[in-house]
Amino acid sequence: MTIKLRYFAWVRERVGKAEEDVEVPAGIATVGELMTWLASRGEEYAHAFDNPKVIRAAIDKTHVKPQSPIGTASEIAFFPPMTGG
Amino acid sequence: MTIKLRYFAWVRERVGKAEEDVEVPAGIATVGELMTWLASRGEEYAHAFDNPKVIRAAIDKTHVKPQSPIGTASEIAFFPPMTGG
Amino acid sequence: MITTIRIQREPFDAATEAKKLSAKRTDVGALVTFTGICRGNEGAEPIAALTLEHYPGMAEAEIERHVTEAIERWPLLGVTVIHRHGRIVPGEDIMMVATASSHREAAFAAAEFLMDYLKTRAPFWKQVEKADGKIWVEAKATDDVAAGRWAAPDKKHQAAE
Amino acid sequence: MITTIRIQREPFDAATEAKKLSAKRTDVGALVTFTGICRGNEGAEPIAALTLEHYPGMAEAEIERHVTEAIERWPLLGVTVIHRHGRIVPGEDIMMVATASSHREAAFAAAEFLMDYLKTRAPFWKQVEKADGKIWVEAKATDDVAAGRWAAPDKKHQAAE
Repeated sequence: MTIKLRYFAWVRERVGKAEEDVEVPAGIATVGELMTWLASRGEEYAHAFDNPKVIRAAIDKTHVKPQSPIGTASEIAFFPPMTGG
Repeated sequence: MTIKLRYFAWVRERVGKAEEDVEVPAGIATVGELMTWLASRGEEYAHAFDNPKVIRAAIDKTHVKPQSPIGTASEIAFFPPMTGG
Repeated sequence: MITTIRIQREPFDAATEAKKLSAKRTDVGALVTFTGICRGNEGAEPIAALTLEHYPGMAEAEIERHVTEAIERWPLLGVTVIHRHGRIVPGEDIMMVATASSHREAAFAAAEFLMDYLKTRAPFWKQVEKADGKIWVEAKATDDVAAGRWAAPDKKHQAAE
Repeated sequence: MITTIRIQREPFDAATEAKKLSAKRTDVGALVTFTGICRGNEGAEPIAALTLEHYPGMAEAEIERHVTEAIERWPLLGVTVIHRHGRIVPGEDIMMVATASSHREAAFAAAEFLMDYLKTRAPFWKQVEKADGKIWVEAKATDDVAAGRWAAPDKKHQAAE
């Protein structure tokens, strides 16, 4: 399953890119599992996802929790807690 | 003791004047007693002060309660609950 | 600290007044402006205008007392209160409160505090012109409740006496 | 109901935008405007500017969702939310929320609700330029607490899970 991943703020800086298309391995069912798998993809990812508790996620532009299923997501975004306003 | 009395809004309309200097009889110690005495001064006063519970008072431009002593007040105002803002 | 308190017959421009609180400074992070506007109806009935009577001298003193209390309670950088008196037609601004602070919590809280107190403690009285005559607006019990929420615990007891 | 949601790089004029909510109508009695302004310091350190990154598409959707919720919860007559992105220097406006209603309670509550949610849920991230480099602003726990107070009782339980 190919999913577009998007990164914002310091997650983007650490990963080194703003977005990428990723082939998610079978067996990765939740957003949290996706983060764990991403952290294993290399030093920059390990750095970005070393503390998944502080990373927020959105599936198709809607906030989701780590335990949320990936389902048929076409776009998943990872970012730090928001600081707008 | 001569005190300047001021009336606002419908209290002013009922009394028929905005202010007057009044010689307050000895024995009138509180704002509430003053209202009772005023109510006895004629039909227009009786109408204005027939329900003293809804009338607010100020001594020298500071809110006071009916049980507040008149003391050395130089100006006492009577008016309905405020509706500004 | 910029403090402006004005009671006037003339219209004012709320935007211009609010902007003064943050102009030429970089410590203001939050600016809250409340504008009270004359509506075209009171209850279900249309009104032609309202007339605001006030107690000169006491009105200024009451507003100043509450502005001072707001400054003591919240870290404010500026406060503006302007209240008109006289005849005001629907669509015109009646009054405004603007509060400036580094952060939004203080600006919001102080603006609401000042509004609740102005409604219940500042000596102004509204009379509306309806088709069948001029009527004094009645005070709302909900305004007293709103003002009560700002009382300090020891003052609440006092107020209940 | 007038609803305006804009995310833009360009500056805006908060006063002009707010006035649109009450212009040419006589049912608005209360107009609350919040303006978030870029401060010249972050903590004790001076900053040269801040840069706001956002998630295009999601930012609009999140704001719209919360504006819709505000309209459902309070009797509003108009809502405006404008949020800038890109580089902003101290003294410039970052964002604004304006709410119009017949009465002040709804206008204040809706403006505070929208601000609390924008702070914690709208996908914007602030980076400040300090003397020793660019730093991402950290989210404040107090903002989460502020947003939590608006949760419905059944949602509070959910949030605590």
